[in-house]
Amino acid sequence: MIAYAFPSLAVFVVCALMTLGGALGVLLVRNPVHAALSLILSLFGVALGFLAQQADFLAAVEIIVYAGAIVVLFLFVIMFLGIDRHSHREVEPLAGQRFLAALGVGIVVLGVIALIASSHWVSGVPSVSTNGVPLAPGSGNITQIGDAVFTTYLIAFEATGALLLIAVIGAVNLARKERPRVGEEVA
Amino acid sequence: MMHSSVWLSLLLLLPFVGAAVALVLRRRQGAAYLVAVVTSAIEVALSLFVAFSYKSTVAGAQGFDFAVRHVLSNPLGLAYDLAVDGISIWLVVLTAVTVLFALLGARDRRDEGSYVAWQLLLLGCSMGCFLAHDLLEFFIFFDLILLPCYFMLTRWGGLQGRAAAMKFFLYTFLGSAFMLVAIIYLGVTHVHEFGGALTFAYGAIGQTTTSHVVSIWLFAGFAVAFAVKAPIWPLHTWSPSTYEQAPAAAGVEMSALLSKLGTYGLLRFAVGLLPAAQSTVRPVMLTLAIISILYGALVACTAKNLRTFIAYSSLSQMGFITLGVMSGSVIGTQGAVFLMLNHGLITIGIFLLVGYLERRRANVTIAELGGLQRPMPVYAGIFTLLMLATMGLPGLSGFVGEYLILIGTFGTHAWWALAATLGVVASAAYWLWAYQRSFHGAVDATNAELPDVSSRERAAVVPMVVLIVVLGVFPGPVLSRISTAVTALVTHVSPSGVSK
Amino acid sequence: MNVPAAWYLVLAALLFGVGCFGFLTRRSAIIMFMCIELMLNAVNLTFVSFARTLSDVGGQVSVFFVMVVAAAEVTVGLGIVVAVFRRRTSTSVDELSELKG
Amino acid sequence: MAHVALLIVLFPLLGFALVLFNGSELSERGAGIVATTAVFGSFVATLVTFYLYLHHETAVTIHLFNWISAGTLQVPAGLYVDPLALTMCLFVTGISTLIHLYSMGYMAGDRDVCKFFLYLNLFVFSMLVLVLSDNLLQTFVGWEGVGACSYWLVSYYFDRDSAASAGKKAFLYNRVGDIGLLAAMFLLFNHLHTLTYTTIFSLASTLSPTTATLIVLALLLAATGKSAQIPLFNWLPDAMEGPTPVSALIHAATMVTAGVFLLVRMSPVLALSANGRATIAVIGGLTAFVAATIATAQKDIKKVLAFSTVSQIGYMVLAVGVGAYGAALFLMIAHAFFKALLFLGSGSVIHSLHGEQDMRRMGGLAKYLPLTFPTFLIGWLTISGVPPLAGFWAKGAVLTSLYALNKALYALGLLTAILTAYYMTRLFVLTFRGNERFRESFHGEPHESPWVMTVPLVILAALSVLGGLLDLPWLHQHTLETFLSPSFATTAVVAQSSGLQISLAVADVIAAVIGLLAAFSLWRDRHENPRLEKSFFEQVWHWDDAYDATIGRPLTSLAAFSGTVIEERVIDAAVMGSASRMRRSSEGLSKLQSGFVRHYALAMVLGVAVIVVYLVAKVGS
Repeated sequence: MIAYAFPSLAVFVVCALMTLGGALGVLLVRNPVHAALSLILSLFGVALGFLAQQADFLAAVEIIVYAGAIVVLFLFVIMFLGIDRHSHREVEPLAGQRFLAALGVGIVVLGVIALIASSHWVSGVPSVSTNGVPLAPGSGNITQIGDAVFTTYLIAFEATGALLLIAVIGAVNLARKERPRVGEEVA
Repeated sequence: MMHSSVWLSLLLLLPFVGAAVALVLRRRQGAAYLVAVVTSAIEVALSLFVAFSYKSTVAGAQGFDFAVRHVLSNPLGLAYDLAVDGISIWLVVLTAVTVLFALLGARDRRDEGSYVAWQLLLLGCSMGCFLAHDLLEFFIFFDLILLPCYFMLTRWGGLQGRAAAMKFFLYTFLGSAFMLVAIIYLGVTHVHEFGGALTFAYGAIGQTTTSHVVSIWLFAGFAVAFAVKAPIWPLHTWSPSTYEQAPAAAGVEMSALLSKLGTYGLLRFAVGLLPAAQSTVRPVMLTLAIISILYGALVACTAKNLRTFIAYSSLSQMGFITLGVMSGSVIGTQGAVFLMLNHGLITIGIFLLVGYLERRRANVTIAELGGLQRPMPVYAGIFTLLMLATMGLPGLSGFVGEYLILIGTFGTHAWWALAATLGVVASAAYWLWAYQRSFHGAVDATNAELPDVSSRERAAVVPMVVLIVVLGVFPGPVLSRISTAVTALVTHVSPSGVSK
Repeated sequence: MNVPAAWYLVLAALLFGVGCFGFLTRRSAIIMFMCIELMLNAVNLTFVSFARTLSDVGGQVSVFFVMVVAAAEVTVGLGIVVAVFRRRTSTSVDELSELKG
Repeated sequence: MAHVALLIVLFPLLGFALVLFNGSELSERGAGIVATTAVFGSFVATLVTFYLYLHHETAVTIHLFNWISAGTLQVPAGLYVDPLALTMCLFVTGISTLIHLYSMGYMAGDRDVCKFFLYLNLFVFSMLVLVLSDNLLQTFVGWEGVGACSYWLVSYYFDRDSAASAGKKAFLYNRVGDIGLLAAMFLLFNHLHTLTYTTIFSLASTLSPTTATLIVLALLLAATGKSAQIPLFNWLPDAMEGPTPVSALIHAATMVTAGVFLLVRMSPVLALSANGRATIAVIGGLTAFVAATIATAQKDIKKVLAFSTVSQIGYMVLAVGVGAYGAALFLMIAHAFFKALLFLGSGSVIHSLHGEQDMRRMGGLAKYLPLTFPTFLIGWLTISGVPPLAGFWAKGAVLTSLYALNKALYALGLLTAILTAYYMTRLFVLTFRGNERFRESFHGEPHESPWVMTVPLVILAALSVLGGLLDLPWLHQHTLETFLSPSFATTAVVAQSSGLQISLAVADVIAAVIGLLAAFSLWRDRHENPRLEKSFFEQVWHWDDAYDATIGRPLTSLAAFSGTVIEERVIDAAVMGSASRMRRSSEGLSKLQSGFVRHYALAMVLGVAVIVVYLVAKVGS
C-alpha cells in the first residue's frame, strides 16, 4: 500500500464527492431548476479535479464556461419556458427501459474500470512522451496551452470559431418567432 | 507525338456546362432547347474531329491517344484520367450523335428546359464513361448515368414510368455494386503487388496479376454489371418495361447508347483486364450470348407493341455484340465494336420512327396497326431500310459488324458461331413478322388518314439512313481506326486469337 | 505523492455512468441535455488525467475544444427545445416520435 | 475493258437512284423509261465487254476499293470478268431489258409503278453484283440484295395478306439457305484465309476432303434456298403472288439460277469432293422429279410454271452435280429464254382476262390473242423438248452427260422429261384450246396486249427457237462450252460415240412425244380430273404442312411459352419476387424504429456494453 500525500487524497475525495453528488442530484431531483443547480455542483467538482491535475487554465474555463454560461443558459430556458412547475417524476412508459439502461450502463462502467485496473499504462508514473516537458501548474499551464492552441492546433481552433458562429446563427434562427413571409398567405 | 489533351476535357465538360445553362434558362423553353441542340452539335463536331485526328500509333500507349491524367485524391485513388482508343472513339461519336438526334427528332415540350438539361447530363456522363481511362472514374460516371435516366423516366415517361424507372434503377444499381467490389479489389491488389499510391488507372490495373479463380470471380462482378446494362439474358427484364415507358428522346438514348455501355465495359474491363479468366468464362458468356440472340428473337415474336418489340430485338442484337466481344478473336472483336456503333445508329432511327408514329396515334400496339405502308410510304420505306440493316442485309452497316463477329467467332469457337448464325434467320423472322403486321395488309379507317413523315421529321432520320448505307459500303475509315486498339487488347488477352 | 491518474479515471467512469443512465431514463429534453453535459465532463476528466500521465498538453487542448463544441451544442440544442416547445408545449422527447418506421 | 465492265453494274444503280430521287416528279411512264433505259445501257455495256473479252481472252479482276479489312480478313470490292460472269451478265441484262419493257405495259395504271421499277432496277443491280463479284462476300451482297428485292416484289401487292406472307416466306427460306453460304465462307476463310475467288481456286487443292465436302454441302444448302431445291423449294410457288413480270424475271430467269451459278463458280472446290457432288446430283434429280409431279396437278397457270421452273433448275443442279457445268449453263440460258417467254405469255393471258389465273376458267383463248398464242406455242414446244428448239438441245446436253455417269439419274431425268411435256401440254391445252370457259366469270372480250408487251414475247420466242445454236453438239466444237471452259475446274469428259448420242437424242424425242400425246388425249376435252390431279401432288407433297408441323408450330408455341411463361413467370417473377421479399423483410425491420430517442440511445449503450465485455474477456484471457 502506497501512502499518498494527504492533501492530494483529500482533494480527490472532495472532488469525487462533489462530482458524483452533483450528478446524482441531476438525476434524482424533480425540479429542473434544482437539477441545474446540482449540475453546477458537479461541474465545480470536475474543475477541482482539473486543478489537482495541473490543468489550472481548464479549471478556470470550466467554471466560467460551464457554470457561468451553459448552466445559466439552461436556467434561462427553464425559466423562459416555465416548465419547472409541472415537472414531476412519471411512470416510465417504455417497458424494461430502466432495467436495461441500468444493466448496460453498469456493464460498461464496471468493464471500463476492470480494463483500467488491468492496464499497464496506469502505473501512476508520469511519462515523458512529449518532449519530456512536464505539465506546469499555474500560469505556466496557460502558456503551454496557448502555445499548443496557436501553433499545432491552429486550424482546429479556427474551425471551432466558425462552429461557434454557425451555432449562434442557428440558435437565433431556431428560437426566433416564425412570421409569415412577405407575399405568402398565413395558413 | 501525342495529341493535346484539351479536346477530351472539352468533350467531357461541355455537356455539363450546357446542362447548367439550359437549367438556368429553363423557364424560357425555346432558349434552353437551342442551347441543348447547339451543345450537342458542338459535341458531334468535336467528337468527329477527335475521331479523325486520332492516331493509333502513339508510342507505348497501346492505341490510346489524347491522354490526360490528374490525380485528384491519392488516398482514394481518385483521378481525372481521360484517353480514347479505337474502341471508345466511335462510341464517343455515337454518344454525341445519339443525343443530338434525340433532341432533334423527339422534341418534348413539357417542361422542356429541365428535360434537355437531363439529356445533356446524360450526354456528359456517357462521355465520361467512354472517355474514362480509370476504373473508379468510369464507375462514377457509369452510376451517375442512372440519375438522368431515372428522372426522365419518372417525369416524362408513360403511365407506368415510375415503376419502370424503379425497376431499371435497382437492376442497374445492384449490378454495378458487384462491379465496384471488383474494381476495389483490383486496385488494392495492384498496390499490394507494385506498391505506391492507390490507383485505378486502366494501364496500371492491367498489369495486375490475378489468379485464375480470383479473376473468374472478378469477371463475374464486372459481367453482372455489364450484362444488366447491355442487356444479356437473363438480366434483361428491365428493358421491355423501360423501353415501353421511356419518353421518346430518352428511349432513343437508352436503347442506342446505354446498351453500348454494357458491351463496351465488358470488352474494355471484364475482358481487357482479366486475361486469366477468359478460358473459363468464354464458353459461358458465348452461350448466354446465343441464348440472348435466339431468346430475344423468339420473344420478340410475342411482343404486344413496337417498343417492347425493339427491346427484345435489341436483346438479340446485343447478343451478337456480346458474342463478338467474348470471341477472343481480333476480327470478331472488331466486328463487335463496329456493330456497337451501327446498332446505335440503327436504333436511333427506329426509335425515332416509333416516336413519330406515337405522335400520330397515341400508342404503337402492333395489333392496332396494319397497312401503314399505304398512307405512309416514305415512313415505311425508311423503316424497311432500318429493319434490313438490323437484319444484317449486306450493303448496310449492320451486316459488316454481324459478319465480322460471326466469321471471327467461327475461327475460335466454331460451334457457337454456327448456333449464332441461326440468329440470322431468326432476326429476319421476327422483323418480317412485325413488319407484315404493321405495314402490310389492308389499312383500317383510323390508320388510313395518318400523315406521312414531315420534312422536319425526315431531317432527323435521313442522316441515320445515309450513315447506315455509307458505313455499309465504306466501313474502311471506321474499321481501320478500331483495328490497333482491338489488336492490342486481344493480344493482351489471348495471343492465339490474333490471327483469327 | 499524488493520487494516481487511475483514480480519476474511475471517477470519470462513474460520472459517465450516471450521466448515461440519466440520459436513458429521463424524458425531459432539458434534463437529458444536462446528462449529456455530465458525460462530456466525464470525458474531459479522462483527457486531463491522461494529459497529466503522459505529460502531453494535447489532452488539455482537446478538453478545450470539447468545451467549445459543448457550448455550441447546448446553444443549438436549447434552441431546438425552445422551438419544439412552441409547437407542443412540452419538453418530453417521447412525444417526438414521428420518425418511427 | 475495266471501265466498261464497271458500267454494267453502274447503269442499273444509276437508274435506281434516278427513280428514287425523282420518283415524285417522274410520271409512271417516265419511271419505266428511265428504268428500262438503264438496264438496256447495262446490256449494251455487257455486249461491249463481251466483245473486248473475245479479243483478249483473259479473265480480268477489277479492283474497286477495299471494302472490309479487319485483321486477316481482307475483302476488296471488285469485279471479276470471266466467261462465266459474262455469260450470266449477257442473259441477265438482256432478259431484264425485255422484261422491263414488258412491265411498262403490264404495270400501266398501277399506283406504285415508280416503286416497282425502283425495286426492279435494284434487283438487276444486285444480280449483276452477284455474278460479277470477285469474292464470295461480295457475291453474298448481291445474293442478299436479290433476296430483298424479291421480298419487296413478291409482297408488292402488300394489301393482300397472301402476298405479304408469300414475300415473308420467300425471304425466310432464302435466309435459311444463306446460313449455308455463310458457313461455306466461314470454312473457306478459316482454312484458306481468303474469300477472293482466284485465290480460293489456286489454294483449293490444300483443303482436306472432309473440309471440301463440308464446304460443298454448305454451298448446296445455299443453292437450295436461292434456287428453290429440295428441301427449300416451296417458297417459289408462293412467290407467284408477285406481279407476273417479276415472276418471269426473278423467279424464273435470273435470281433462282443464282444457286446454280454459285455452285458452278465454286467448281474448283466441288471438284475436290465426290460425295458432295453426288449429293448435289441427287438433290437436283429429286427436285426435278418431285416438282414435275406437282406441276401436273396445279390449277393456277403461274403455279404450273413455278413448279416447272423448280423442276428445270433441278435439271441444272443435277448437271452441276455430275460435273456437266457447260450443260448446266446451256440449260440455264435456254431456260431463261423459254421460261421468260412462258411467264410473259401467261402474263399476257392474265392481262387479257383482267387478272384471272385459274386455268379452269380459261380455254379457247387462241383466237383472241394473235401474238401471244404463237409465241406461247413456241415456248411450250421448247420446254417440252421438241427438236430443233433450244430446250431440246439443252436438255439433251444434260441428259447425255447424265447417261455417261449414272444410269439411275438418267432414268429419273428422262421420266421427268416425259412429265414436263405432259404438264406443259396440259397447261397449253387448258389455256388456249377447248371451250371458252372464261365466259362464266369474265364479262367482255379478251384483248391482245399492247406492243411493249408483245415485242418482248416475239424476241424471246425467236431466242427460244435459235438458242440451240449456242452449243450444237456436232459443230466442230461446243461453242458455249468451249467459251466457258476457262471458268470451270474440270469439264466432264463426255466421250460418247456419235451413235450413242443420236440414240439418246431419239430417246429424248420419244419421251417428249409420249408426254405430249398423253396430255393431249387426256385433257383435250376436259378441264378437271380429280384422278389425274392427285391432291397429294396439288398439295405439294404436303411439304408445307410437314414444315408447319415440325418447325413452324413448335417454334410458335415455344415463342409463346418463352414470352408468357419463361419471361414473365420465371425470370421476371424471380426478380420481382426477390424485390417484394426484400420489401416485406424491411417492413418488418422498420418496426425497430420506434421513434423514441431513448430507445436508440439504449441500443447504442447495449452495443458498447457488448464491445466492453468482449475487450474485458480478451484482456482477461
